[in-house]
Amino acid sequence: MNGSKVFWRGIFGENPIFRLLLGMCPALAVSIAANQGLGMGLAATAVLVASNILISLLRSVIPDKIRIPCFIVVIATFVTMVDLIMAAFVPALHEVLGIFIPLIVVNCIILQRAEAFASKNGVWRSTLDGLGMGAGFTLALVLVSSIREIFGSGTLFGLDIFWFWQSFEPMRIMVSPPGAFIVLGLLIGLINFLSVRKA
Amino acid sequence: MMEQIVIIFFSAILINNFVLIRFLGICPFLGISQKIETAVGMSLAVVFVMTVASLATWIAQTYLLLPYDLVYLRTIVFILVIAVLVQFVEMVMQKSSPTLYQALGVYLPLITTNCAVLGVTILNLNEGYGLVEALVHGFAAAVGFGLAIVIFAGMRERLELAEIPEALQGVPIALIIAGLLSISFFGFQGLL
Amino acid sequence: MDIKKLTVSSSPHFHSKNSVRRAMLWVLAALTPAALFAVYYYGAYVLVLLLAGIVTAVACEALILMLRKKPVSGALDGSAAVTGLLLALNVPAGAPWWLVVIGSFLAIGIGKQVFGGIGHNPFNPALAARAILVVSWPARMTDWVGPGLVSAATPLAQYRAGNVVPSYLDLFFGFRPGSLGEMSVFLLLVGGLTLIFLKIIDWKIPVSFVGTVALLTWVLPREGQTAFFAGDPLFHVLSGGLILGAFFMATDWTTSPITKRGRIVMGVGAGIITAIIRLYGGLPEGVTFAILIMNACTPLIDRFTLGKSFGSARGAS
Amino acid sequence: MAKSFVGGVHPPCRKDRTHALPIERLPVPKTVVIPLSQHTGKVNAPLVAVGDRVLLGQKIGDIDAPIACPVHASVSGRVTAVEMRYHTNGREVLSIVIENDFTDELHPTVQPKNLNDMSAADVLRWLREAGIVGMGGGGFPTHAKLAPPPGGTLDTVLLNGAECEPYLTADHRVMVEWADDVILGLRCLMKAAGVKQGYIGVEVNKTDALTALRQAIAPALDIQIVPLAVKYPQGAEQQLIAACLNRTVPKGKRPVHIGVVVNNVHTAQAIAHSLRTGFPSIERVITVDGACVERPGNFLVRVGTSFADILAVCGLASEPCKLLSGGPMMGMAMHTSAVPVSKCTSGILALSRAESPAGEPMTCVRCAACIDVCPMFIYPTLIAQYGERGRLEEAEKYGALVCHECGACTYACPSHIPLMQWIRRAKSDIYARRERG
Repeated sequence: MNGSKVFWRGIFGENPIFRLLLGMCPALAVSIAANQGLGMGLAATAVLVASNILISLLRSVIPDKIRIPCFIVVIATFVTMVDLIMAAFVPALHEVLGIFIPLIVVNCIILQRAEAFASKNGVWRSTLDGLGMGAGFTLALVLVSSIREIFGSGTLFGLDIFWFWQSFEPMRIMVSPPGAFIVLGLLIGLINFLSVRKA
Repeated sequence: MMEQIVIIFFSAILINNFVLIRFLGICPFLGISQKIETAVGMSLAVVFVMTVASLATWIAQTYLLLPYDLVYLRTIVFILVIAVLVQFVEMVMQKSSPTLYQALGVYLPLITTNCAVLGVTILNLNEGYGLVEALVHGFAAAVGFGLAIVIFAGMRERLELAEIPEALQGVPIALIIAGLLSISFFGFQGLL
Repeated sequence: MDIKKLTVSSSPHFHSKNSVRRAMLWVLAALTPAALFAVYYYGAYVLVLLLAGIVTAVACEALILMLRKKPVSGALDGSAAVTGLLLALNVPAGAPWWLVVIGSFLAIGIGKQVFGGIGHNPFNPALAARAILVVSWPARMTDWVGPGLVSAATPLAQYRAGNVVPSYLDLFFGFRPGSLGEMSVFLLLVGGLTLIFLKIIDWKIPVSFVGTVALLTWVLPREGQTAFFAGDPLFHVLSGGLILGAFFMATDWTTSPITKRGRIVMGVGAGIITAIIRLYGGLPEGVTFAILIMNACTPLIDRFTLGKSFGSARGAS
Repeated sequence: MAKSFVGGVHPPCRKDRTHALPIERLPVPKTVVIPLSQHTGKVNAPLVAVGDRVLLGQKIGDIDAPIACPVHASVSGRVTAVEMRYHTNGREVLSIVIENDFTDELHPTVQPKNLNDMSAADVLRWLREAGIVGMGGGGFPTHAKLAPPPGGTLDTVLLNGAECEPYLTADHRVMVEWADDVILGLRCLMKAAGVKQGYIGVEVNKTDALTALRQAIAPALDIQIVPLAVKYPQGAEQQLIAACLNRTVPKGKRPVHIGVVVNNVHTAQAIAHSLRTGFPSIERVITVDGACVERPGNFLVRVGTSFADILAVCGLASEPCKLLSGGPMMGMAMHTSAVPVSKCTSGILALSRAESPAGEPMTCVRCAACIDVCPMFIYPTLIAQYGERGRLEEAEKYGALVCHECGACTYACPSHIPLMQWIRRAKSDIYARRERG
């Protein structure tokens, strides 16, 4: 598999949320508004790329038996860094994402990529994999959160998009927990349907 | 005090249900809910791990991180504490109940990465809970997780007989059920 | 006479007149008096809401069946019409028509067809849709009005606020604000008892549901009070959507337990949740959520109330 | 107060066309076809060959097996074939075809018996020789039924006069016209079983039968008449025992395990007739009815008479959609009228399309009607759904093997699902898998 394939499959063929069905928690929890989805996606991408690089570098050093705890320590370290950086530079977003920033540690995608890819591949390919998966994750999050924001708040990235339809009454369920489940479920169903049709 | 503990307890189960309202522990919720038996087993394991994790992390926070001014390391420390705990539970279960171990063996390591566990420990901190409150919260949150996953497993067992459109089979329909279940729990909002 | 073509089939060769369609038509008929009362009480606009509910439901059902390449005639089996009517009966008279249309669409789409259509939905579609509407447009779904569409509060809300509530007689005959279908307890009982008499619904769910609510609202003190055995059970039974829910929605075939004991469990469980929400919850009414939660528990209830077959238990006869 | 059981359905009775018509003897046909298996158990071996002359009442098929019962010639004449012929069970069975010579020459074994001269063992032996099997439809050899279970004793003989199947009135007419024979047959069964107490359960819609039986037993105390509610399947063994005796047959066991033997009233009458006249079981009463039949009624016919011969006498007003052997709830649909009446054929029904409507099956809506009506308290729809998906453990868990195939579930199902058919398949799948180990 060449490098560009490694990158692109994370976005389409093996999109972590829509195809691999990993990392559902943030996709559900912090997708109320598009900017949250984007912020969360970028934070996770940063951790993913960094941990992929480091684990790929250390892959011959880490003993096989305790590799999972090692991965977790590596990931936790980067998460702590991202957490502190975000608290310093984007405090408002940090406040909104709250507990889900430290929880990137247990985001299945990152550990799964470490285990399935970075620990078996070189630095360059692991970086591409991290970037691809991160981009796929971010795109999926932005898609889900955009839908929720548009219907649930009538805005997109905070901009009023129903200016031509003043009597529009947003569907509040979209920005509440049940809406997250239902939107994500229908979206995955739609993507399944489209990919079956294509195949 | 007593009243607050009761509130924490019911709130964590019904109002701020970890799975349905807080979105914590979605992976096991979706992954280990095909059969009621495994859902019950998983719930019991999670109840144990979450209660003990609440205790262990509270101790770590109070006697390690705070005195030595290491609070910024809490994510790393907590996840390590949880990892060790899960390893321990796995060993105990393997010895005491091989059948349960066989059923849950695959999923036990997953408890480490169950965000409900790490989530409850961080929430305990954020809410500034004392030891008892943290324990009750950890226990109740896990019970809430168990309640949701067992109800959910029952519904999924029944849906095995349903003619679900192909594209929606599996995770999509599970998410839709979870959404409707989440709405059902909205009735409890404002209860306490 | 020479016999040329004989049909060979498995016994039995007899069939009762029961059919899903017949039952659904009876449910529609049983709901009609209460629906007409709403038209009489609030005015002709209500008719628009009711028709919007039914027509949207049937049209959506037909459309989705067509997309799923299933026989479209299934949309006329009456179940979609019942769902649409129940949804419309669960909105306040002040609701805009689009609310009912969206609700009906959600009921059939999210509530029913995603699970494979009739017989497979785990939640009562009308109630699931109503819950979505309540969460989505809370103000619209609590736009209670009196005759002439003047703003008014429901008896349960008045009770909460400690205000004067309508007399038992007014409550019984339905002269009070509320969702379209929940007002006339009298007419709902006429319809509900007819369905019980025709064995279309089982008495166990409504009786245990209403009984539990009556018992708990009598025994338990309401929020802010301490006296036990001082409640007003009759008021609680006659107000809100209890009778509509207990007779017409908790008894939904597909979403209620199939075991006899399970139906009692369902009724009691729904009663407990309703009473707790009404007495202590953030919402004045809890019937919708109570039934939805018991719908979710139905597979578990079925499983744990499974009876023994004939000859396994002593004294089975 | 009429006794009954829990569950069940109320199909329309449709007995008014025939219940008041006296039993009529039908002309004896030119040829009879005697299937060598008219009972539950091992198939008989033929005792005659093509070309042999047989006499009326002569034993023509028998086999040495614990559960088997011989068959006899129902006419005198010449054997023209010993070959496979369609039977009312829908399969081909080795049968003896006899060309009637219309002399009705009696076989020397046809001799009246005296009950007082016989011991219980004698009665059992004679019941077998006389070819007595359950005439209600099951066809279980009566002598085998009367054998007490290992380590147990019998205490009750129960006669089944419920006749809960719609249309059928043959048992009803037997009880009305031959009440004395029914009682005599019951006493004979009680003697063979060595029991002191007999019961006859009769549905209350047969008032004249109840009166006739009461008159026939008066003033004896050893026999009780039990009026039963009109409900289907009142005549099913377990339900009849539950209603009449308030006893429950344990799951997977037969009535003998609780000391009860159940026999049909027509069987009792046949025993008495055989005792008095010496004739083996070679004729029976059948109900012929259905909207397509011109002249419905109850007819005494020789075993081996083909459905076609009987329908020719009764006349068909229109072409039937279904031709049933037995009642509409448990009877078999025939694909041809060239099948013979056997000892356990209780009726011939030529049904029009309107009488036996076939609804389009749809999805189960979980209304639980099938569960509410099931007299065995099992879960028909779940058995059907799991059985259909090959999940036999679940099908068994929900009671597949408990089912005695009364068909009440299918009757009641508003979705028109052929539950009975699915349950039968689940049962045979479960048994097949057990056999494979």
